[in-house]
Amino acid sequence: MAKKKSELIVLCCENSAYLAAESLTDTKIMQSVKVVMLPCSGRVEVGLILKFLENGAAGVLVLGCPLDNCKFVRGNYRAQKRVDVAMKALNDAGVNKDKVKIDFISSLDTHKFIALVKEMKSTLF
Amino acid sequence: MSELKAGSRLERIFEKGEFAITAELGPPKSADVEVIKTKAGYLNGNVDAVNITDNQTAIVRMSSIAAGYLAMQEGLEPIIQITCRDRNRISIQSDVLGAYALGIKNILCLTGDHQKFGNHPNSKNVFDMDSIQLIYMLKQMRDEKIFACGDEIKNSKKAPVVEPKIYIGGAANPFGDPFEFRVIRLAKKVKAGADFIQTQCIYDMDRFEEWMKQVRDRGIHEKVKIMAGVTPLKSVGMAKYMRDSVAGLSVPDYYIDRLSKAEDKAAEGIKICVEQIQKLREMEGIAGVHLMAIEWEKRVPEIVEQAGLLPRPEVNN
Amino acid sequence: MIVGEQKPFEKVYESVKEYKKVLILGCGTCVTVCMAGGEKEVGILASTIRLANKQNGIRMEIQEATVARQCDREFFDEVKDKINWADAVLSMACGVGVQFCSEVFEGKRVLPALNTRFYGTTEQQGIWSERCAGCGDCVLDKFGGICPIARCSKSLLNGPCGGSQDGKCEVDPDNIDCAWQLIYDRMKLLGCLENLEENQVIKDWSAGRDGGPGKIVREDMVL
Amino acid sequence: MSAKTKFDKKKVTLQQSVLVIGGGMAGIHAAQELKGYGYETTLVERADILGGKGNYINQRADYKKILSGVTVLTRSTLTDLSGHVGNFSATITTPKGDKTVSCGAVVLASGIENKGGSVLFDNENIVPIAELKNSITELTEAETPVSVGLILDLNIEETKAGAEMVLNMAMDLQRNHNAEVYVFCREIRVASLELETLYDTARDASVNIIKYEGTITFNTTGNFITVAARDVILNDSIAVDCAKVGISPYGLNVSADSGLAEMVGVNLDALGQMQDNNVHFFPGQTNRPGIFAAGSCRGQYYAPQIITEAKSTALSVHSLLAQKSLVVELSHAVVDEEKCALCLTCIRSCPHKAMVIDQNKKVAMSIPEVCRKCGICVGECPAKAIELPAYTDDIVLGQVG
Repeated sequence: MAKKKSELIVLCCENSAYLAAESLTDTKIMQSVKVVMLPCSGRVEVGLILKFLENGAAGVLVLGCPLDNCKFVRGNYRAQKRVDVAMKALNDAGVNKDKVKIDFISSLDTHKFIALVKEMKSTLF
Repeated sequence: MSELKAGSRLERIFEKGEFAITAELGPPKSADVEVIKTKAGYLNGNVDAVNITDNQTAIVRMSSIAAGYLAMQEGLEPIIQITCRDRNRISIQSDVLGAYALGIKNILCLTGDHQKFGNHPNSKNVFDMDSIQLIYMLKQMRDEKIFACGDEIKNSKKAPVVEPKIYIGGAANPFGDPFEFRVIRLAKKVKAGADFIQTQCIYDMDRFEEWMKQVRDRGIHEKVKIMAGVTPLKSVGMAKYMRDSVAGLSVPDYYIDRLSKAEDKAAEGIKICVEQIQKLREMEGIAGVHLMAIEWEKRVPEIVEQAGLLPRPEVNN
Repeated sequence: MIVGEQKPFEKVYESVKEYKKVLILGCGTCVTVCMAGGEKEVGILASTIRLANKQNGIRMEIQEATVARQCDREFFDEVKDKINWADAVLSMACGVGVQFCSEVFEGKRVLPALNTRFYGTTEQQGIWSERCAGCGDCVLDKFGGICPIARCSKSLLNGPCGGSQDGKCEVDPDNIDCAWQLIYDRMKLLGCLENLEENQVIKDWSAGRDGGPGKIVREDMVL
Repeated sequence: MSAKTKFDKKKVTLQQSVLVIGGGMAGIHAAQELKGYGYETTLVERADILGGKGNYINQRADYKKILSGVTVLTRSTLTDLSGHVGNFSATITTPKGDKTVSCGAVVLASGIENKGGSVLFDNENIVPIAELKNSITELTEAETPVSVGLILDLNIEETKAGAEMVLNMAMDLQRNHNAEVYVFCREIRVASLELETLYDTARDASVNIIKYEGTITFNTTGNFITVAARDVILNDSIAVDCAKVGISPYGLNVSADSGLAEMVGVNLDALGQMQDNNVHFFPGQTNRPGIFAAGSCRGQYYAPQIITEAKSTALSVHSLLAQKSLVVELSHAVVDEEKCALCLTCIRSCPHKAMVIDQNKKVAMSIPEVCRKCGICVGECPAKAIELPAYTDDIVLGQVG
């Protein structure tokens, strides 16, 4: 089957996770992974997450700044709530809700970034 | 003796200046008449009148009018409870006419527990009126001989007026919030036309006395017969349940202590109840006691006996 | 505003899954404000249905649109092509909008995606609560601006029942304030507690739902 | 990377003046510092005299000199604040009537309100733990109080960090200063191995650890404070006399002036402090650009720290205003007027108060110089009426091929 291989979308806050991702040297881990930059994890919307999945993404991993350390005070808390709603929607649709996940890392946490991506990939692929 | 409003036994007891005692009889959750007969057997001769509850706590039971009629056959005088939860003004007035026609002379007007607490929480409630408006409606029916709409109570233009002569009761909860509003609400019931009042069951005597003082300050006790509610505690569990789970009820810890230390919990519960009755009897403005022995009717005779309220006085009809 | 909330997804899906072309139609007024049926919710519901269709192997085309108000005829003009295209319209408006849409487009299947709950206010972001029961005969002047009909579980007009405890209603102490505690406190603040001693007579309910479906005709405004 | 569009720019002139609210220790030093940087500075104090709760002017007789050149308004309060970063307009109610002050930035140094039940200011022997810690390390053994009570979990359950600090401090006092130490806690958090070891070591060092429940009371008995509570382990009440009592600031049941915070649109955090914006990015700033906080209103109770912090807050103000003007890229959140139902969601949820009501059009709009382009409003808007031009849905979705 010549089907386009679906990808894990990682929605990254540009103040933390995106910087952590930029420091990656091992590119193998990034196979079938697409990093998407957001100004803040608070920009994430339920509809946006679902849209990525509808468009064929294998999963969506949202990475915000550590809780209580959002550049915009509470964007990451808001993102967490929205991810919860997206998970509920997936559940409703009969789709594995673990296709969506949120976690919080700092710009220095490249190792955590790798671990989270690895873990998510192992559940998805 | 002044002219009686309804001429019920309860009214005569009060008019004679006697300390009245009423009890409660919950109709069966079936069409089983025997339940009424058994319960009536415990109460007959030991109390002046018996409240017949109206689907209490919103659980379906035999109609209070039917059960009251049956109790009457057993020699009891019923006080029919009517709540505003299940019936609108049309239905209630119709039932009042019917009840009176069957010989029922006392009605206790209640708002009614919310259906959420009963066995049909999905039902629609009515609350066309509240208990105060219900009292007023009955008073208008009795004294002005008119229905709530203003029409005279007669079958046709030429027919005689036959109004239901009902002795009208109301309830009072001295312990609900806002506390300051409780006496106002009682006053409104009296203004609406209540002849007698039965209170929620009382454990916290100090708080009740505080409320009674407010009642006396307004002179309400001179306008209405106030019956204090008492409920014997069967067990420590029941006492704790009443304390923790019933809105507007506070059971002081010393009663719970007494019960837990007692060997025979039931006997201790009855002893406490008797002490309460004796204390209430001394209180100025209390005209009687309403004994709500919840599913414990068979112990009513000994409570009344120990409280020194037997035999019940004769009042001629 | 009219406050609604979405029906459980499975109920919505059950009602819509037999159709091949579905328009999900949001409403831009009350239900947008109460976050039940605005453009964002339209998108989320559309995506969820598409994902569910994929999962269940159902072929369905879905379009999305939101109009300013579904309770006025003119607003449907801009979406009439989409409505005509659809086998069924899944309306995310309140009950008024759903009915009006099906009235404007007779013969079109219009399905509700929301449960209409009450007339209420945004108590705070994300929390809405009932304030008015639409009884048709406003009594707020008598109760310090707090409605006992809408806010007392038993619509009592003469004071609190025995189920008022610590300012809460026994029907649901976590979520319902005792309206009569509120009224008492407000009247005390306004210095007119004595007004509460007045006996309120039995209410005329005929101006509200009990008088049959309501209708208002303003002769001067009729063109 | 996202598609980088070119945006127009807007220049916002920053007024070279600062308004400081509160004439306590923090306000005085912030004002002094700001004046030193050359800003026209107005200091507003609601009391008759400056000094605040710490009665600071008694300690600093030279405060007039400190504040020379600063306009000081006593018996005055801030009653309205409009405008945005760089251009605020404040209404100050003074005994001589209302006065309007224009300023580029505002420093809140309004102190704390006692919400009741706080014992901090009633007794000089009850102090924040941090203060106790610093003062004790400077003491000789002879000067060390004979008995010390350290109270945790007064109002809220505290963190492991608090427990760790208190246990370390208790051991230090017991071992090195020969004091009798009582640690009161509701639930000592020893959820990590290190902490558990520390707890055992403290016990071995004969630190008294009392697990209490219910309320804890403090009564003055001669030179001592009797600390009493119900001991869970003993299942009985316990009372100990302490010469000094240290309380964690979280136990103080105090809050920043919530009325002021609401008026100026500044968030209070869970502990009632004027919430810092992210301290790494914006030191000393509140959630509102151009509004800063210093002193106890932002949770600093320890005097020497208050002065240092007030100065660094002043430095933050300086680094903003010294730019003279802001060049703002017009990539701020844009509202679709047709779709906006003015549901107020964006206005309530914008962490920086950049969203306001456009009174003419009756829709929401964002203030370019305030908007930090985080996109939280975009995520919240139920009408999908808001876009962040650099991060529209299409741009975000388009980042995936």
